[in-house]
Amino acid sequence: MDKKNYFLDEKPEKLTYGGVFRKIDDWARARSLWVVAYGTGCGSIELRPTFTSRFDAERLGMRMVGTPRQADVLIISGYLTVKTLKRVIRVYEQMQSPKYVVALGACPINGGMYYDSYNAINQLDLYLPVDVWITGCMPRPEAILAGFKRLQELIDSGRADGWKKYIENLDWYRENQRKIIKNWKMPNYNW
Amino acid sequence: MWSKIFYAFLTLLGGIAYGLLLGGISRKITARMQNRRGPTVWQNFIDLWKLFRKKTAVSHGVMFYLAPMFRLVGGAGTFLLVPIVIDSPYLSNFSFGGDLIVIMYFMVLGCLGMALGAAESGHPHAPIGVTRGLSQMAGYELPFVISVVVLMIADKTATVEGIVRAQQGGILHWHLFTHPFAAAAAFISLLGMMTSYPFQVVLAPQEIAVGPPTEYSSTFLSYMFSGRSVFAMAKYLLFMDLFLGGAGSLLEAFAKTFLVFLWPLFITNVFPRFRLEQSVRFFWTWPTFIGLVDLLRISLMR
Amino acid sequence: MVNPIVIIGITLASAFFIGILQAYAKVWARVIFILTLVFDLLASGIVFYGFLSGELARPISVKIGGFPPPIGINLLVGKAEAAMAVLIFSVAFLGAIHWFVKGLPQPEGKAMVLFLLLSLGATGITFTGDFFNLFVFIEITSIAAYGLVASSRTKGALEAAFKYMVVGSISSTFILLGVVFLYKATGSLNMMDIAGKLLGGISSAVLALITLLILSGLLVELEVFPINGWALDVYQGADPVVVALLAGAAVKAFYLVFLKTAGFLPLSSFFSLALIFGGSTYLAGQFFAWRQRDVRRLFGYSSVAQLGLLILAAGFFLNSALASQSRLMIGAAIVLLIFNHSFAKTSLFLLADNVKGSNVEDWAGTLRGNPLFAFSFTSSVFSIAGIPPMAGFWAKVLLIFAIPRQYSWAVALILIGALAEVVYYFHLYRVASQGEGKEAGGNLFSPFVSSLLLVVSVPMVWGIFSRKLSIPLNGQVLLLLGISLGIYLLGFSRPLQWLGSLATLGYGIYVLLPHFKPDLSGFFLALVLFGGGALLIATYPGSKKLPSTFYPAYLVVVFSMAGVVLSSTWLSLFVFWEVMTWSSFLLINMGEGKKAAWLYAIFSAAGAYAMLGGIYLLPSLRIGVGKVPGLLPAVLISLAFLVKMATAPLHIWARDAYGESAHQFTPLLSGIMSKMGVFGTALVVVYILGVSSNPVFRYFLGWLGVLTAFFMTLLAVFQDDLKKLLAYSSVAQVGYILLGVALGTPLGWSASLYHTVNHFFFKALLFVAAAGIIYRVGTSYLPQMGGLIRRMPLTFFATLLAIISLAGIPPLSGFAGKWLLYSALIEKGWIFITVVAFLASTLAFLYCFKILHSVFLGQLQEENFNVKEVPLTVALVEVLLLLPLIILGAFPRLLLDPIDKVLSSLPGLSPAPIHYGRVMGAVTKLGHWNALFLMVFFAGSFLIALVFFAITSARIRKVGQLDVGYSGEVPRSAEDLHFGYGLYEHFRKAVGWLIYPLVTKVWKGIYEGINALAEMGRRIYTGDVNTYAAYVIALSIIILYIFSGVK
Amino acid sequence: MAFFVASILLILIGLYAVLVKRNIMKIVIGLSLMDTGVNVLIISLGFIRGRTAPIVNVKDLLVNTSSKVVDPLPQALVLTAIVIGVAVTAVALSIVMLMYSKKNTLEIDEYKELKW
Amino acid sequence: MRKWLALAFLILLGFFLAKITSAFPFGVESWGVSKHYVDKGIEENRGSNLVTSIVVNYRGFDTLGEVTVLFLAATALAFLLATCRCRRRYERWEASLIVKAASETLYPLLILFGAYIFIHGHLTPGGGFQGGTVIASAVMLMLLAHFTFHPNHKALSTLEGLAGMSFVLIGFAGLIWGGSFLANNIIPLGQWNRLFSAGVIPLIYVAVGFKVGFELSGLITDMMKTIKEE
Repeated sequence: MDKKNYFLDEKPEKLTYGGVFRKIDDWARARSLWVVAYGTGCGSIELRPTFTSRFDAERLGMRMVGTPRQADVLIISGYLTVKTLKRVIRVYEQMQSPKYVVALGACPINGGMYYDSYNAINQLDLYLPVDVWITGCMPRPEAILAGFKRLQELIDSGRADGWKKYIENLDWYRENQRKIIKNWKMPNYNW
Repeated sequence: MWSKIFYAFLTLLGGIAYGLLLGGISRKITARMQNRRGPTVWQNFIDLWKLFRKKTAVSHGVMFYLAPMFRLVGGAGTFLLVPIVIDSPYLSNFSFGGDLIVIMYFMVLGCLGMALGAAESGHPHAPIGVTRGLSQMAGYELPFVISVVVLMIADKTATVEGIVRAQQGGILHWHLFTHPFAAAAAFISLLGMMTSYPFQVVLAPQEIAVGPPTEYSSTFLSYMFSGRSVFAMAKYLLFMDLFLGGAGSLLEAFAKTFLVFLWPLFITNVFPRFRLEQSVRFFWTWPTFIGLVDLLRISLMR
Repeated sequence: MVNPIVIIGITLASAFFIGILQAYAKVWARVIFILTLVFDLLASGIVFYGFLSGELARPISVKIGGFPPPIGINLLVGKAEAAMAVLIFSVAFLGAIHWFVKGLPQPEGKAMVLFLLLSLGATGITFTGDFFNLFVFIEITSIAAYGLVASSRTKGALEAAFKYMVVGSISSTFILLGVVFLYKATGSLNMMDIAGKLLGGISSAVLALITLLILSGLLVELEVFPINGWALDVYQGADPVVVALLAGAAVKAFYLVFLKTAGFLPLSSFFSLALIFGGSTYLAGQFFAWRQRDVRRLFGYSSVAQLGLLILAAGFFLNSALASQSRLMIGAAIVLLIFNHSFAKTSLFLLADNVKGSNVEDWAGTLRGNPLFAFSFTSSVFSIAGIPPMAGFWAKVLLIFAIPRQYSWAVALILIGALAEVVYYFHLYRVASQGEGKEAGGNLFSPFVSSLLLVVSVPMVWGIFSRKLSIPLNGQVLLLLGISLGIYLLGFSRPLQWLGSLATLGYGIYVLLPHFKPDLSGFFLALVLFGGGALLIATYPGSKKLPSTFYPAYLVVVFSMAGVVLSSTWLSLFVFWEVMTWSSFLLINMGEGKKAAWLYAIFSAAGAYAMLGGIYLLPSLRIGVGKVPGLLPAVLISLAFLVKMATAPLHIWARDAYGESAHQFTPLLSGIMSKMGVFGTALVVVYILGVSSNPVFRYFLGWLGVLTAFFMTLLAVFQDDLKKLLAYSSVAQVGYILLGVALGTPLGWSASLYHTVNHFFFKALLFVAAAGIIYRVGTSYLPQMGGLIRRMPLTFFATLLAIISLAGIPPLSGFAGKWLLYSALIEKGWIFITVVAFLASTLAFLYCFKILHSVFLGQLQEENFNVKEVPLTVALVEVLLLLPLIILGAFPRLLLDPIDKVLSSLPGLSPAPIHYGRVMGAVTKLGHWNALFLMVFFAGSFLIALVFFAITSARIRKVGQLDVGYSGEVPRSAEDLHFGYGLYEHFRKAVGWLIYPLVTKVWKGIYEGINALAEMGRRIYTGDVNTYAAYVIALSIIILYIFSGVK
Repeated sequence: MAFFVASILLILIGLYAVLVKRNIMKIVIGLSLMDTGVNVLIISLGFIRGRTAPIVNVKDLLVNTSSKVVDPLPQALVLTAIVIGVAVTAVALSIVMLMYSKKNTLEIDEYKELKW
Repeated sequence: MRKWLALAFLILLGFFLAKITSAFPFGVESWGVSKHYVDKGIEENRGSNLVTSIVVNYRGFDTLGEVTVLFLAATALAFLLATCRCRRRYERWEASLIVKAASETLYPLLILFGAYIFIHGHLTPGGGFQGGTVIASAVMLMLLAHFTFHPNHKALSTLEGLAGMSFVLIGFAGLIWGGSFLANNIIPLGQWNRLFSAGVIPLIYVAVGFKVGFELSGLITDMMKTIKEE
């Protein structure tokens, strides 16, 4: 049976970044960060206070959305296993550009306390372009808010361009991803 | 003619803007009630611009592609069919295009378009949301229709202008006061129309993402966004015209729509959520009975 | 001219001769046997022809022994007797042929003798003019029958013969006693002589008793309830050939004698006797058959019922208080009934001989692949059930219209019985026509010939009786119906049939062109012919799977609808109505429905018979304004139309009939045929009810309409089968139309008429599209479809527009109807109805979305990957039907103006009070609506938004169907992602109690209640000889007591 | 008069057998009795007191016959009726024989296969 | 219960029958058409036996039917018993010599007597039916007395058929030469109270006699011979 049109099997084209409205665009993007509500690790427990009354991330223009299609920010909240990585990649690729990745805690940076696990990955930016790293195990909501402030600054100044790098170096990223994900049972391009 | 169209376009933009602003205000008020600072009241404008200027988008097919346009045009059409300021050559917009019956059916066009687009996305949440929305619509339509019929029979007209005219001459001539039960029924059904709590299960962000527009992104979503805000404005205006005596000036319109806007807002923040069958049952009992009081009164008085 | 005595003499001689020959030359015995029958048939035919041609004006009286009548015995042969002889010998001939092919029972010579003598006895009964001679011939018939019945190789034959013999002996004892007493009382045995002596009527109680003694003996032979147990046993137990001869010929001879006896012995209480016994037998037979599972016994019940009807008719026929004109009509009805029943029953019993097994279930599939069998069975069943064009139909109509008004209860009784008949016959028909094709026996010559006789007689009967009843049937339509039947001859090639049908329809349009006038019938005629033509185009694909009767039946439906709308009298409307109903029944039966066609038949028949009753009550048959006493005729007549519209409590047939009829036919059924109900209701409202009078009834009709709309919409929401969903939707929409008609205001009517046409466009489009989809996908189960927009973009677009129109959303055409209707409702002030109507139309959005989503949107299922766009003809029709939706959406006046003309042609109505302004569009007292503006505005702003979007939008990638945000998972199959099952399950939790199948259960309860009563009732046939004999005695005592006046 | 009573009684006795007896043979006998009763009744209906048989074999009877003989017609009828009775009985007996040969019983309860 | 109900029915029926018969006083003169038979019978038929005149001529058609009924009964019986697997349940004993001898003696006499009766049917009481019955009783006697006695069935039925046909043919002769079926004017009527008188009446009665005789004989034979010996 012809399953061809189940998935799009076409490499995404490179995007240019600029235009007349660039300044306004960046300003607006920085102040309207929609976060995909997808907890990948233990750190997602810290996101709840961040977004509710106590720390109120909404005042920065952030909000949780339930679908990657509408989200701007992907938060990697803690350790990533190989199994999770696969899902994370798919979620990331389903988000619409411009999009940003924020990595929480030690685990995405170097594996953290799971550095020698057979299953946890040690270095996230081999697989996805990370715009902001927030250290700590786990980082407190204050730290997370600080991280988002940093992300806003980066966007405002046009330096948060992980999404562009990802498309440009897609082959490299894929190679790394495929190295660690042995059973690559998903479409080549999830866009 | 052309100037009328131009003015209508301006009014539309104003309507969208006011709708977005009201959305922002509602977010602010909600945040305040939850003891937060909340976003700025302009947050919706920022979001709209961001979405509008996103770099990429996905499409699932023709209907998916066209749906936001349906939504926007449906919303805008409804908005423009409702006179804002009565007797004003421009601010009554296109109300010559049809009476209340036309408006009530035109309202559906946008929803239908969006529902179809959402359904074509192939995401299971979309039809879930759509069917919930339609079911809820069947729920709130009953009290709403009762009150609308009451007004039409009482005023012997089906045009919005006629209904507004019937309410002139002081605050006590408003249908809110002359037909309190019908008004109560209609205002309860407004809660359902606005999908505010406790009738919010249609969108249910926590379970089915955001319901129908799950797969929509970027520019598509921005169209939907503006469509939704203008649609909300249309409903506020309609309620204003039907129950609050219409508006004699733009300022009055602002004020009265704001009043209408406040009603669901206050309800939404203090209630939990009904399940769908509960909400349909609710609409078909309490507001219906309340509305029936006036309906009976009208039919006996005739 | 043949002397009737020769017939009897030759037959007797050859019976004796066969008795000799059988021992020496069997073949010659057979030859003599057949030759005798042929001779008899010819001779009686010649006599009958003599009467027909007028050569013989008065009955022939043949003296025997050379003495004039009171002294000697004479034969008295009139027209009726001659006809009866022809009938007897033709049935005997057919039976004999069947017997020969099947194989005669051994020893065959004796069987032939008995057979010959049985038919001779029946003839003798008919011919004789002497009471004692009558007794002798009755005995000849009876003994031959005992022998033949007992000799049957079937189970229970002996037992049946014994019961027959015991009861028959008692009966003949009564007759003998009566005859002898009669001789003693009058001094004569000759019928004419006695009649002359009793000219002034029977006055003495003794003579009355004697007459009743003879009559009760004859009533036993006539299988009157409850003394017909023996007859049923015989029908069930004996050889079908014998039964055919008995039921088809012998009993009819007894009936003639009964008629003659009652005529010669004029008893004042005969009328009530005939009515009571005829009526009870008729009803009992018809209803007891419901529970009958043995087919032959079922036919037996039917025969008994027919005899009951004949006895009832005899009561009226002999009632001298009636006008001679109506007595003549009843006489004609009796002739037709006898003719019809004899050949039909012969055919049916002989067919039963071809089926292995005796239960109804054993007949399953016998009609499939056996065209001869199917033809014989269908025409026989249609004949007996009184379905046009068969003769039985005219029999019923004649009988009913001849009965004077003060006996309208008898009419009701006849109609109820006829309905009951439809119930069980069409149950059998349904079983036989569906299921696996099955070999039936090939011995079909005789049944075929006898049913052919029935069919061949049709034109003659129509010619005679439509004139007799002064029903001006539209000749052009009749001609077209004839041509339509001719399409059957092209059955070898489906494309040719298709083209031929198209040509015929074109010719029909050409012929009926002068009738396209701006009045109600012209309006509906245009709908019927053009609509039918358009839909005919789309029937082509898949028609190979249909039987070759499809196209003829289709055309007959179309042209009979033309006949309905062109009728100038109620009765001709009824005739065409019946033709339409039953031809559409055939079409529905071609689908794979289990019960659909049956239910349709029952409900349609109920409606039609109610209508007939209503027409009977009307003072004038003309369709026109007149004074109508009371509400009853209007209620009865509109019942038929309400059934066709499937209005609320009468709707339960509609789902399956629409859903399971042949896909090619459903568009016509929904789009046009249901509108015939609208047409009829319109006629009733205008001409019988009056648009401004009877407000309460019209209000009631309005509620019916709106409740239909509401509940059917709700049912549609939870329906998972595409065609059934559309069926409910269709019924609901017709409910709105009914509501408009019930309003009786110009605005309401223009809403209705507008919606009538518009509903045709979109619903026909939907059904055509559904047919195309089902043809391609192979299922009509919604959850198994989905995503077909990727394969059928055109169909999706067409369906989308149709749905928008259906939902009544501006700017497409559907809104106009809604707007007019609501304006009319508010103008009229039917507040509560308005509310429900609004709610119902809101609910309609639910199923509208369901159709679009489940079929076209969502995920394309794997099994539908290779589906193609619908066939070209279907697509063509889709486009054809699509255009009006858009055009009317912008310019509703294109339709509203003609409707205004139609309205001004109707008494009591005027053009709708709408005036058209340039800016405001259509303006009524209440509100306004500018269709063109909305269309332009919508289209314009949509285009602007689209262009703007296209310019400013982000870079759009078209992704695959499984590329959805799915929590990071990769969906494995389309099925996982498709939301098809239980689409409105949550809504069902809220309103499920509203769709509790109350009506279905009530109907079912009624059906089962009647079944239970029938079951209880038929227990009186205990199968015990003692009991049967006791019934006979008890009944004769009752007869003697009640009808003689002896205290 | 006694003939009338007797013949009616005969008919009724025959009928009683038909109505009550559970044995096929007895029912047939009942039918026969009934026939006989009818025949007697017919004959007695034709009887005229003090007349002779309608056989005109003496000169005396040749004139004014109708005042000297009984009514001959009932006798003629009875002749026919008797023969018919015989014929029916013969057929009945053959049916009974067949029935008996099939089921080996004459009880009527065994012959109720066809009902309802 | 059933009995009482039946009795009640019968009493009611008896009441009605009595009601009818009570209208016809017993033994009182009341002439109908038979007055014609009695008064004109001799003149028209020359047969002394008025009953015979009626049976064979005035109501000859009835008699034809009657003959047919008998024929029918015989045929039906033969037809039915042809398939009977009837068995004898008891032992049958050979008749004694006396019975055998007596029956053999009586047999021709009885046949002769029967013939006598039907030949004189128009003169004396009796006729074709009575004579035929006597003949049949002769056959029956033989059948009862002798196991081995077996009338020729084929011949019986042939003769019977021929007799029946001759009845019909006489009828047709009447139709052809006499103007009506069974008319009694095709041969001279003869003198009153003579053997050769009354036209076709004796001819028909002879035919009837043969027919009835052979018929009943055949009937009895059929019945007796169907029962298979164990």
